[in-house]
Amino acid sequence: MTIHPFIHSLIQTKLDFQPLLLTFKLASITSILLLVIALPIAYWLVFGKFKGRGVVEALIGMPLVLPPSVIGFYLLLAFSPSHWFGALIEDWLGLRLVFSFQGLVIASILYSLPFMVYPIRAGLQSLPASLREASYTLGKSEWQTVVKVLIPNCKPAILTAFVLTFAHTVGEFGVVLMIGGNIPGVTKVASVAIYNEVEALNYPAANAYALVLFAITFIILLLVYSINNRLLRVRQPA
Amino acid sequence: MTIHPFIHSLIQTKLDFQPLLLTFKLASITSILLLVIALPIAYWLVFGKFKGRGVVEALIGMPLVLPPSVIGFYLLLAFSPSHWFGALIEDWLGLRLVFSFQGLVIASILYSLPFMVYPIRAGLQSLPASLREASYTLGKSEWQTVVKVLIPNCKPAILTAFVLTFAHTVGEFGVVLMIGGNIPGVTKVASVAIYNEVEALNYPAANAYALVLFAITFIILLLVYSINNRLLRVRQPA
Amino acid sequence: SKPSEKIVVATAANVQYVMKEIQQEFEKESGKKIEIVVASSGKLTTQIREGAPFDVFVSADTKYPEEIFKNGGSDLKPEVYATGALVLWSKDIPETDLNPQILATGQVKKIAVPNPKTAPYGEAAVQALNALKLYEQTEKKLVYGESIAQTAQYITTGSVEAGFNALSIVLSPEMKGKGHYILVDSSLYKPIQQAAILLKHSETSPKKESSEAFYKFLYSPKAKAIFKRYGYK
Amino acid sequence: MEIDFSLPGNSILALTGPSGAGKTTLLRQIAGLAIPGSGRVTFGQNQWLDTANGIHLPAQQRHIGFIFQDYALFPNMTVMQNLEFALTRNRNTELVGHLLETAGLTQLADRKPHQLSGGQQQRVALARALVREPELLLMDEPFAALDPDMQLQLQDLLLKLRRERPFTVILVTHDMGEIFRLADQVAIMENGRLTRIGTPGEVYLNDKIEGLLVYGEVLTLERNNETLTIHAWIDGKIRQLDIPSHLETQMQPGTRFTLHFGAGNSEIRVLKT
Amino acid sequence: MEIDFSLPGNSILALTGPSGAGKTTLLRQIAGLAIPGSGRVTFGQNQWLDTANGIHLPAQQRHIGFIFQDYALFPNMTVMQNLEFALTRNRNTELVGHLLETAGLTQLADRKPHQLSGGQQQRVALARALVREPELLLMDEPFAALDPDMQLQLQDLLLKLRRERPFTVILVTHDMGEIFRLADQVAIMENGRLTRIGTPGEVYLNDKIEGLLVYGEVLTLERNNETLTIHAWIDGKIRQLDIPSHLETQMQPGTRFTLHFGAGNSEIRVLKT
Ligand SMILES: Nc1ncnc2c1ncn2[C@@H]1O[C@H](COP(=O)(O)OP(=O)(O)OP(=O)(O)O)[C@@H](O)[C@H]1O
Ligand SMILES: Nc1ncnc2c1ncn2[C@@H]1O[C@H](COP(=O)(O)OP(=O)(O)OP(=O)(O)O)[C@@H](O)[C@H]1O
Ligand SMILES: [Mg+2]
Ligand SMILES: [Mg+2]
Repeated sequence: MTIHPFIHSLIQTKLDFQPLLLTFKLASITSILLLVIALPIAYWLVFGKFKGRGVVEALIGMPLVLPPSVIGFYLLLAFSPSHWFGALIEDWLGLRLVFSFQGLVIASILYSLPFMVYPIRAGLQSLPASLREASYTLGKSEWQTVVKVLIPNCKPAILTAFVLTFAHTVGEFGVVLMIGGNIPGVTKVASVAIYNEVEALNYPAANAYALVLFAITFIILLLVYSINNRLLRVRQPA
Repeated sequence: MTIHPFIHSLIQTKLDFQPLLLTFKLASITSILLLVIALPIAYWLVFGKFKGRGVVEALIGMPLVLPPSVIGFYLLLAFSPSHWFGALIEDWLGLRLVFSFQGLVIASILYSLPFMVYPIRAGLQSLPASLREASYTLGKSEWQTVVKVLIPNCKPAILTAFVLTFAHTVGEFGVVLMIGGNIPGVTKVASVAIYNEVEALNYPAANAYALVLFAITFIILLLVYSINNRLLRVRQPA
Repeated sequence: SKPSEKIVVATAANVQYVMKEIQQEFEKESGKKIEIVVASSGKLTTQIREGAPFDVFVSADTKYPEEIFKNGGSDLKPEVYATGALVLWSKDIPETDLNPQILATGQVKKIAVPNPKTAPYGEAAVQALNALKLYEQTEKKLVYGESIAQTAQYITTGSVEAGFNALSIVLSPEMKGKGHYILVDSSLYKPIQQAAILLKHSETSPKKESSEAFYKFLYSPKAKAIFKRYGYK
Repeated sequence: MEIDFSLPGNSILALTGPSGAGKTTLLRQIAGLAIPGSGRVTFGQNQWLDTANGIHLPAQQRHIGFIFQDYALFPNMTVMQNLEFALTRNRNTELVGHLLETAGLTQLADRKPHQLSGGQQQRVALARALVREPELLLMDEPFAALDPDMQLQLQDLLLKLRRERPFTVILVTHDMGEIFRLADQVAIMENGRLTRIGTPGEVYLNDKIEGLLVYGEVLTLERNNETLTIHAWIDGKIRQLDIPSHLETQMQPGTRFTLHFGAGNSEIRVLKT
Repeated sequence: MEIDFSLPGNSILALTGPSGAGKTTLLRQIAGLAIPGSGRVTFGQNQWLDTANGIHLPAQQRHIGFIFQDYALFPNMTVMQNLEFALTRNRNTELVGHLLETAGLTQLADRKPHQLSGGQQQRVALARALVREPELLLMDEPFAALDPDMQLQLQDLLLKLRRERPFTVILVTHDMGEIFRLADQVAIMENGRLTRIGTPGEVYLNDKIEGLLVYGEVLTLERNNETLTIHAWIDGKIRQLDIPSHLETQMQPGTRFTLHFGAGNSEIRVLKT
């Protein structure tokens, strides 16, 4: 029996699973926190009364515009204890954001903000106004209306937002590399590990990492979409 | 009169505008082409009859999962003239995809695919089925229905998709750096220029580039969202 | 040993192959553990300035360590630990045909060099081309790799016909036997000096002593021999 | 819109008038879903809206029920959940079952709205609005998509519930039978104004028409033995009528005539042209 | 569902029955918007559906008009654009203006659907379905949200258009007046089956009645000395009729009846509810 050399080299590679675990931990925490943050922002963008919404809307998109490592650079400057912001956080919370997992989470949240906010905003915008009104006439508060009526009825949009954010955080490495400092077990996520292996010209290891990352995320997305398609089947009257 | 040193250094920096122009050219071409490509894909994902849609849906998300430079690496392998794919393209179209603007466009399209497809898919999914049916009973073809009815009625979703793609292409640099080769006027886009300046510890130049990129994109997004908000004001009966 | 007591060595990407061997040797000799963090010299410099928890910085040139020293990141001036050598490398052109002149011919459509702005080998490559009066003829063919590793990828994947690189890369186990190379005459470019710097530690730091030990080891004859095997002078 | 009216407590007002007159808008303003440029709305002792004094009680606090013209059922909830969502704490949970039963929805309790027919959706909307036991029920054509039996049944339900616990109803409708059957008061709205308001008898019976006159035009005439049969164009359609045989000469094709239903007898009168 | 019926060409069929009986579903199957498990649909010479032989003509090619229960207007287009969208090349563009005019929509031509009242939307849906001059018009409660005047006006429009160019109509309705005024045939659907089909007289009066049947609903009943006077909703108006006094017990408010114009005599018949 002959084995293709690519597969052979994959099998031979000893993978360090810590970066992979760290990646999915970071992606999960980021996506969940961001969902909590993005929902009120999106809601306010759609239903708020404030005039300057366009400005805020555009600002939210800004993290997309700069190369990740440059955002990482600016965040590094801001998070650093020699900057007032970093100093403040360190004084108040005893937390140093540079080269720490918490810092990665905050950076990922900032960086992925548009991925979460924009699709949810679009979803809320296309709900019929009467749903909200019906809930109000039933005496429900704005909060109950959002939680029980609006959010469940823009599931496809929220799902899209969540998937984009999750996958994007899995693949992100520019920001992470810059403010994380590539510290094993703390900030060395899979994407950075792959990057390192490629830089080290150690392709089999890079391939192996990429494959695992790919496979796990593929399975997650596949599950998500299969469930989604089952739940949200296009209405077909009997 | 004293000027803040940051502003002073900005003013003193002589900016090369070519990378900026190249960036917006790349982002525009990519976004427009991708819109054309993504619409049928999204349509098919929502209305198609094929069983394996979940798989395709998950696959489309995959470019998000790998670090850009790794995707760039795999694309480099595929595009290189010593690979059958690169050789084929070079033979047939006389086009070398590595280190060329065309190559960047193709890479950006692949890389940004999920940003365009997912939001449009969510938008189409939430349209009431009766709109499509009404158009059919009026004798309109599937094509006319898509163009005249479905697309105009999921504008918020399409706008979101377009903005995400555009901004993301502006900020993208991992893939571009890898397969572009940083050639001035051809593949040296603004994000790469900023990255280079940061690497060279030449912060004033990096800041200046970032600021210009930021400002232009901010204005574009602001315009887009202002127009959008005017057009798609939440329905408020008189 | 606990992670917090490990010496963290910030290593420029293009020295990482040698560093692995140096690490093994040092760990064997001293019994102390080393953690190697790899990134570009520019990134590492920025991070060090913002307080990254690194103990020693092994750079790919002299510019970045000096920058750190100037900013007060260390009490000791940086020192050169090795001098690199430039090679001309190609995947397909046989060694017998490989010489700088071929770059000007139609046989070579693209030439990869590391970005001369950030990578010392790129700077050296441009100097060499200028010295050979080939720069003007080849400028249009140049493509720039972000790092020495990326440039190596351009060459080994056949995306370019030829390119400049570091001897240490060509000799690394991962790249051995991939294509053909010749040494570029070292008189055509300024010596590619690579320096390291011992980063500041507080007097009470548990890692102060071991970091100093490692820093010293970098300049030991044992390390020199390893560097030599990888093509450094 | 210029509207000014008041309503005795616990009565039923039918709001009617041509399409686009502003009925839905008025209902929305009473509910607090739309805010008029200026005006006042008072319910019992409570000031709901007074633009002059900046008072504007949000819809949630008005304790109303509202049935939307497009039903506005929550697509994510089953029929049962739609009703349960409307329940306030400490409220009569038995009422939900009772309402489901009366509206003929028990079997459909686990369906989602998009799995229901139009009339079924309308019934859910009605039941949902009643769950909250509102003091004021605002209904926008609540029985329009229902068959006559179901209409009667639900109207009876409404009357029954009001007997058990009186509340006020404002109901938009185009159905005259409904107005006479349900309404204490009827208001006619035209072009954003209430042009008439009063009991159905006051509002409508002064305008009544005596008898029924139907216009027709003879198309063909045929004699079969004793009977005379015409085909005539009556009320937009071709109809076959048997007519008294002495009319043969008058009822030639092209003749216009009227049919008159009076006191037990129909008469045919030929129109002069 | 088990349905089997055929219809003479160019006639009007009213489809009625309780909420949830399957009327909308049947309409959708005829239109080609839903596909039954098995069955056949033929229109004139054309086979539209034959599941046994795998024939299934898409909705686009059936040359129908369809009025949805929820109107399904295109939110991105104005009223005018909604109608123009339905125009085929080489078609009568004047018809659009004519339809707008008759449906009372000329003033609203530049509005978007969400700026219209419920009844206005319904009229747009009707006009849009007629633009294409369909051979078969399928209507799901097309007049339900309209005031009586507008109902009469649009029913007249429908009849007028059919006079100019005959076409077949299947119409879902709950309005008995509409059935008697418009329908040649009426089909009652219950639980997915057609339980009865025939002329309105056959179906509702169990009588093969010829001639003119006018539908009414009693609003009030009054006895003055010998005479019995009713107010009834007949043909879109309130009318006062004197009726034979023996009908007193039967003609209570809410009773539905027909006036039959037969051989010189009018008859009142009470409908079973
Ligand atoms: N998507 C669906 N899934 C399951 N059942 C459905 C679905 N759509 C409709 N039904 C059911 O099919 C039956 C027939 O529905 P249909 O809409 O044809 O009724 P209808 O006669 O038009 O009633 P109405 O007069 O209330 O509009 C109803 O019992 C309804 O609940
Ligand atoms: N969002 C809007 N923008 C502008 N005009 C509107 C808007 N909504 C409704 N209108 C107009 O206001 C008027 C009153 O509408 P309303 O919905 O109150 O009518 P209605 O009496 O309920 O009619 P119907 O019986 O047809 O439902 C109509 O002429 C309508 O076109
Ligand atoms: Mg209305
Ligand atoms: Mg129906």
